Amino acid sequence: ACGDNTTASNSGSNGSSSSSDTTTSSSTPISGNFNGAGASSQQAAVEAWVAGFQGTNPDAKIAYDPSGSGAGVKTFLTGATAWAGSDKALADDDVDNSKSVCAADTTAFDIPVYISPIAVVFNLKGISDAGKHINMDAATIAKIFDGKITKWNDKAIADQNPDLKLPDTAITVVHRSDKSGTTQNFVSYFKDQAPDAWSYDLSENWPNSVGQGAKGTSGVVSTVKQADGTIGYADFSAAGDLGTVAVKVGDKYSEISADGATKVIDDSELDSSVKGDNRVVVKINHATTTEGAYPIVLVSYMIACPQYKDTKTAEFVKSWLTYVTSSDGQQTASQAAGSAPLPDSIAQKDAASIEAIKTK
Amino acid sequence: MSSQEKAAMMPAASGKTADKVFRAIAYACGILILVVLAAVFLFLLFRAWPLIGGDQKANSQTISDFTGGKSSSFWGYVGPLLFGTVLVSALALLISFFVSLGIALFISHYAPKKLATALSYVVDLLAAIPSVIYGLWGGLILVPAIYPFWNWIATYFGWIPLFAGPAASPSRTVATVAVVLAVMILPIITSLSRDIFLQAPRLQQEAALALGATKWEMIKLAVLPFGKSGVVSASMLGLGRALGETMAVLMILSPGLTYSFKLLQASQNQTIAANIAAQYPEANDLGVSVLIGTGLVLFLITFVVNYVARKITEKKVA
Amino acid sequence: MADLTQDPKASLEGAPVIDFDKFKPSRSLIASRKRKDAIMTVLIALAFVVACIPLVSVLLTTLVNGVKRLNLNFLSYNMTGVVGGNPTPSGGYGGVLHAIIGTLEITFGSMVISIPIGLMCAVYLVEYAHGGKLAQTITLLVDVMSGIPSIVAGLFAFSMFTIILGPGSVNGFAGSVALSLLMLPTVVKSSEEMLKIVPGDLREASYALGVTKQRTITKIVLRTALPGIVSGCILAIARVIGETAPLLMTAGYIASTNVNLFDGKMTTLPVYVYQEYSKLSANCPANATAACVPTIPMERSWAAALVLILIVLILNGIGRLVAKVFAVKAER
Amino acid sequence: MGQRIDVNHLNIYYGNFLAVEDVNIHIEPNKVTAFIGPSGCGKSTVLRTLDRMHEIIPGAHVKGEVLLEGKNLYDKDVDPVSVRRDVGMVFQRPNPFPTMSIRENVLAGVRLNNRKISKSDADDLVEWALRGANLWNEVKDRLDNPGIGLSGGQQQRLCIARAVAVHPQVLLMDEPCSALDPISTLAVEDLIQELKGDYTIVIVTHNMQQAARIADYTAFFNLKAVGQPGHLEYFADTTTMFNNPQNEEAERYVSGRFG
Amino acid sequence: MGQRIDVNHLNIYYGNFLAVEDVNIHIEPNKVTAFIGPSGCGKSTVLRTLDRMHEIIPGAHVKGEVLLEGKNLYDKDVDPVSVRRDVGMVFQRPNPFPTMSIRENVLAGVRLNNRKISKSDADDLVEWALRGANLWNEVKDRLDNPGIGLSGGQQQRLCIARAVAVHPQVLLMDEPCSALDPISTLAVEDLIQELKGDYTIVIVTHNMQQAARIADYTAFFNLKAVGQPGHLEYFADTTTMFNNPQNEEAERYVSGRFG
Ligand SMILES: Nc1ncnc2c1ncn2[C@@H]1O[C@H](COP(=O)(O)OP(=O)(O)OP(=O)(O)O)[C@@H](O)[C@H]1O
Ligand SMILES: Nc1ncnc2c1ncn2[C@@H]1O[C@H](COP(=O)(O)OP(=O)(O)OP(=O)(O)O)[C@@H](O)[C@H]1O
Ligand SMILES: [Mg+2]
Ligand SMILES: [Mg+2]
Ligand SMILES: O=P([O-])([O-])[O-]
Repeated sequence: ACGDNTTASNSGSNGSSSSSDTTTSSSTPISGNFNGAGASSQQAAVEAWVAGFQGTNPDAKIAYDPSGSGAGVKTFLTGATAWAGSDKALADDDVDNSKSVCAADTTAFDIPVYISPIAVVFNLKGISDAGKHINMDAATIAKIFDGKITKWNDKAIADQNPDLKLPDTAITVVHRSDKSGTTQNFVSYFKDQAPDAWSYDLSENWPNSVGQGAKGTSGVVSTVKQADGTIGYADFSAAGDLGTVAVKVGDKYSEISADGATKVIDDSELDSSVKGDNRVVVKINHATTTEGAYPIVLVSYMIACPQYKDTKTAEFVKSWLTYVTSSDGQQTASQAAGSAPLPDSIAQKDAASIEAIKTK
Repeated sequence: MSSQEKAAMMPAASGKTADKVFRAIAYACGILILVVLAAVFLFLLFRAWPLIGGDQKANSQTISDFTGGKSSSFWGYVGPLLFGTVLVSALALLISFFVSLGIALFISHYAPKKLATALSYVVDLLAAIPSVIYGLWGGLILVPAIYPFWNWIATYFGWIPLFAGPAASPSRTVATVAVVLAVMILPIITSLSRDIFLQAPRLQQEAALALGATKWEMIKLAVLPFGKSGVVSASMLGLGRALGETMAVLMILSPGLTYSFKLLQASQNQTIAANIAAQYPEANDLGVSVLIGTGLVLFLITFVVNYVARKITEKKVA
Repeated sequence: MADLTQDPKASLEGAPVIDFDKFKPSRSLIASRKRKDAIMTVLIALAFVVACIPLVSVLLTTLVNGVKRLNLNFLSYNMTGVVGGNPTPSGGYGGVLHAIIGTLEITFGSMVISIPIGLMCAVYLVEYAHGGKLAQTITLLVDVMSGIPSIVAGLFAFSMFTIILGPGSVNGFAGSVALSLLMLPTVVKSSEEMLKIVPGDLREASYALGVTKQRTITKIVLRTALPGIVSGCILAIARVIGETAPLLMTAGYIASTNVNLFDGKMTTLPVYVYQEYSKLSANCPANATAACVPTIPMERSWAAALVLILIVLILNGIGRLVAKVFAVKAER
Repeated sequence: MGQRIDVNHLNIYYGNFLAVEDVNIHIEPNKVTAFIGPSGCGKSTVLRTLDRMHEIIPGAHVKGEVLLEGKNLYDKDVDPVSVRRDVGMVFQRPNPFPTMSIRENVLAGVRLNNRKISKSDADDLVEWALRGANLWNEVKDRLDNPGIGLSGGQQQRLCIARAVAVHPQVLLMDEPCSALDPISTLAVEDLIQELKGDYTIVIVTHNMQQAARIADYTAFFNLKAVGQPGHLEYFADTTTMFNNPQNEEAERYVSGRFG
Repeated sequence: MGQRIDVNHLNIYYGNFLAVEDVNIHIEPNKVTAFIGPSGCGKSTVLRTLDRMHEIIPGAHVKGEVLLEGKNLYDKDVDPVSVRRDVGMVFQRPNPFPTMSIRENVLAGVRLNNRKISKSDADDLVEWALRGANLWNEVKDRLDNPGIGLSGGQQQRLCIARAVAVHPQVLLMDEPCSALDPISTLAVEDLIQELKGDYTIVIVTHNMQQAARIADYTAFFNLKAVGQPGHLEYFADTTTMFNNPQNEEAERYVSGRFG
């Protein structure tokens, strides 16, 4: 096709919605056009997965619109996409609504596919540019982000960082201005670990008007980069060469790492209260004390149906999710997006749910 | 001679039907303009309907979710947005107005002809630069570059409430956005004003000069009064553009939902257009209705602003 | 004839005696007027210089950042198979082919909608309506319409398509509809101006030859105004080709090339610029080769912005060329 | 081949404004009739009613009748478009179509009316019309050049050629020389003299010498005051008009006190 | 109180185009001098060099000298703004400032020179200038109405009042009556006759009767061909010019063969 970068010889790209291409009917390899939409956090990983998937299924054309989790779920519920990406689990009424999309009265389910540590990034002359970390516990971070701590040399910070010479710079908090799964996952850490310092309800919108808001992860990162004394939060892959905060876990401070994130999830339980079949929803255990675990994590899901009106789509989704959750797929994502591979425990649950997708 | 006569005398196709059809098409296209505007209003109203006719509890839930609990009524949400929209655009207009007039006069009355032609071309080109590019430039280049200036203002003019410090760093503030919007609407106002100044009657300009006026006095006597209504409508066009600008605001401003005039501080105001773009991707169905409701308000506001402006200029001309 | 006017002497009778020295400018006033003139000259020139700083900065920044990645590869590939900061098998880092195609198709779609309608509306206003009530209303509403925010146009197209075609209908054509709403007033206004300056003599000359009104309009009036109409349309296109927000809503984003305007998502250049800006940086794993460029998304963003500006420039050039070809041959 | 025109009790309006009142005039075939009079008296207005060009101005209308060889132009069943094909008109300022070549300009009346015409017929017609307009020798080598590339006088003659190419019976001219230099004026005046063999010619002029030079009959229009309707004050053959007018106003006017 | 003007070897250019060549003329104080000649011969151009209005057109410049009472207007140290204060100008089409009342129009020039004028001084001046321009009786009751509400002839006299209100020594007029009806024309002509007691007057006209009526001296400009520079062909007192010109071209022109 004109200008497609893949070596694959798929021709006449017409980017339509779910496949209606009937030239091949064998179950493997997959071919046709498939669409997904949703969380922008997954975008880099999806790009890698698409490339990896097409390695074995060169005739599958897959498009992902990183329009946002909410938009992704909305579009999925209209039936225009084969799957959705979302930074949070399905809401109960979304599960109900999905009956109209999924075949045979089944309801949609969500499985974790992408785990990424959320970095608390900062820009502070003499510290971040020297490649140093700052240690903080949950309450300190919460107070900073609530505007209670306003100077970098505040006692609360200094006490935890005896080795650092902290300047008397004002702290500028940078947070997301748009509705964001990253925000929700970030503040849920405060709710669990520092409930006294963080009184706000859990929401995807930033709750106070401290500091500055910026659109998207890119907005936060570029804002943090632009001035001295800033602190914000962003997907680890976007942190670049900014300084990152080491978070207190147990008695130690953990630096951010993909492994650390995997460890937290490994130590977390599933939320058994969720409605609907086949769903795998992680209740992140922010209180983990596992050595090296990094507790501020974003878990992002893919949403699919157990049965589709169209077999080809079902075949594709099954094969696609299988690849995505495989260790191969997780490795690819980790390379491309710096994400944390799914722990085996979750991968197995995912596999069970994927197995439930009917392809005949 | 007979052959010419033959040619000339040959009966012409009457073309009466063609005449009627053509007229009808033209008429229909004129009417279509009215239909389109009505359609814009109706479709928006229809999509925003759940706000009025829907479950009020769910509505206030959605809105308090948008505002982080600060407000649960639609007007409590739109109010600050509207305030921010008007504040930012009015500032942008204020900044660019005088500069635009200066450039327009420079092109029409001061620059040598060759330079003026070249400048006109550049101005027209700048008017076509997409707003994402201004957004990129504003967010990545201007924001860090302008901080020392705002800091200076906040230090020395901080006693004026408008410039109350400390200046936010980085300067993702209303002031910075206003500057970017001013740069964006500058070419529009300039190019329209220039056209009008160029049309100022030579006769009156010569009359002024012949009375012994200096060049500036001539401009004051014969050019500015002539161009007044045109300049007003050019400004309104610029204001309209600023009111509706989305991407540049979205990419630069640190938003807030307050009725605040602190231009140099972050998280004070937000505009309707940028708010729609920011919230739209993650909004659920009801959220989309709320956002479309705010869009409807924006539509009505721009409608009123333009309408009033046209009426004013119409009266002046008459 | 004397009775036609009053006796001149009589009119001067009773005229006040004037001491003109009173009105003579003082030396200092002359100097101050000169100073004021000079100051205004400086201020006006200064306004120009001040405005140049940001405008030049915008252009220069785009140019400097954009040329880095602007090459043939960038123009001839889309974004499929682009993973992180890694190069693609073709040796590039992805490109904008799909976005260029999308931009051209969507813009073309909006042209097809708004130019005929706008032109005929202008014909109605100038040739048929003669400033009646309806015409005044239309003129006013066209003016008002030129103030419609682009995001509202986007919401409108989105609402219309979801209401008429059902939810989830995102396609290039919805984008065209949104853009045509923004183009329409510019087309009407500029065509109207152009039709107005076609000298009335030409119409009269044509009528006097026994030509019907429709033929006079199509063959004389429109033909004579053509160069101006073309430049007006180019201006209208330039006005919408850089729209982002309404297209994010209506046409969406896709990494691969979609040539079907009526089905499926379509990326346009401004949306591409914004998407790449949103990515900000790409991940390069620790063991990546030197060919992995973590800053590639921003570089693509600037390059695409430059492409967009170039397209606007080319359009302008085409417009000028067309205007020249159809221009009225010699000065009157 | 010219046709006679009889104007009876013609009142001409612009909207509600009565511009010209009760005109009665009989225009002889194959003669030149000149309209003179002060500015605003309605010369052009009357002229334009003779081929129903008046009514293209919004709100403009007439009462009374204009007979072309006895047939009332303002009858209900008369199509104004066809009237204009029979009565040609030349305007004050030369107005060749700027997008057309000289040749296309001459053929405009034929082509715009969608008449099919073979190339050789067209060539003949162009030559005939341009010869008739005294322009052939000057432009025969550059028929494909744009019409507005010509000088003012040539342009005016081109417009005359364009008007005669549709073969009208009557030719109306509204101050055809007022925008021209003296030499071009003479060329056009000569042409008018020549054309009257074939056409009935009515010409408006503000130049009394010109009227005296070329017209067979002269009509003097006048108006009592600005804002009042104009009227036909005096109509006579040209010699009488300029040497021995039987009307005081006309005498004052032609004696050249104003101008 | 008028001043004399001597023009010596004046060549006038528009960019590189020499529009008028080698003009030498001596204009008497307190007399009316008329410029006549065919269109394009440079009458307006010469007139505009007399108060340095020529140079406001980009690229326009002159060579030679114009002496106002012996002082060269084109000397380096002369400020064109002050020249224009001393030499008033009235244009072909009336051009009152549209945003100003009648009163403000008259005062426009004075206000530039002197910002603090007492109301009574201003009132006197307005009355004096409007009486001088023969307009006082017609407008004295509506001085605060806009100037463009007047009729064409009144507007032209308003412009003359505006020009005389700054009390220039010389008054230049470029076809001041050509856009006016006969009655207004007479009013303006009478006014010119009267003004020459106070000013030196130079008037361009295309109307030879007018020149004959009002001028003391007449200058006939001519040009050999279009695109060639114009020149002063013949200068004489008006009686000679119209009755017994000693120049063949001038004779042909004033005998009214063209016009
Ligand atoms: N389009 C118009 N609308 C309204 N009134 C008009 C229009 N054209 C002419 N008139 C009026 O009709 C009257 C006659 O005008 P007309 O142009 O026929 O005079 P004219 O004798 O041709 O004058 P001129 O010598 O200046 O051409 C005038 O009072 C004029 O104001
Ligand atoms: N602004 C200008 N730029 C260039 N050439 C000009 C300009 N104005 C006049 N000319 C030229 O200068 C010459 C003299 O023109 P000018 O207007 O002085 O003639 P005129 O005698 O006043 O004619 P008219 O009787 O038509 O007013 C002409 O050849 C004309 O084309
Ligand atoms: Mg007339
Ligand atoms: Mg002149
Ligand atoms: O992926 P986000 O929800 O944080 O934009």
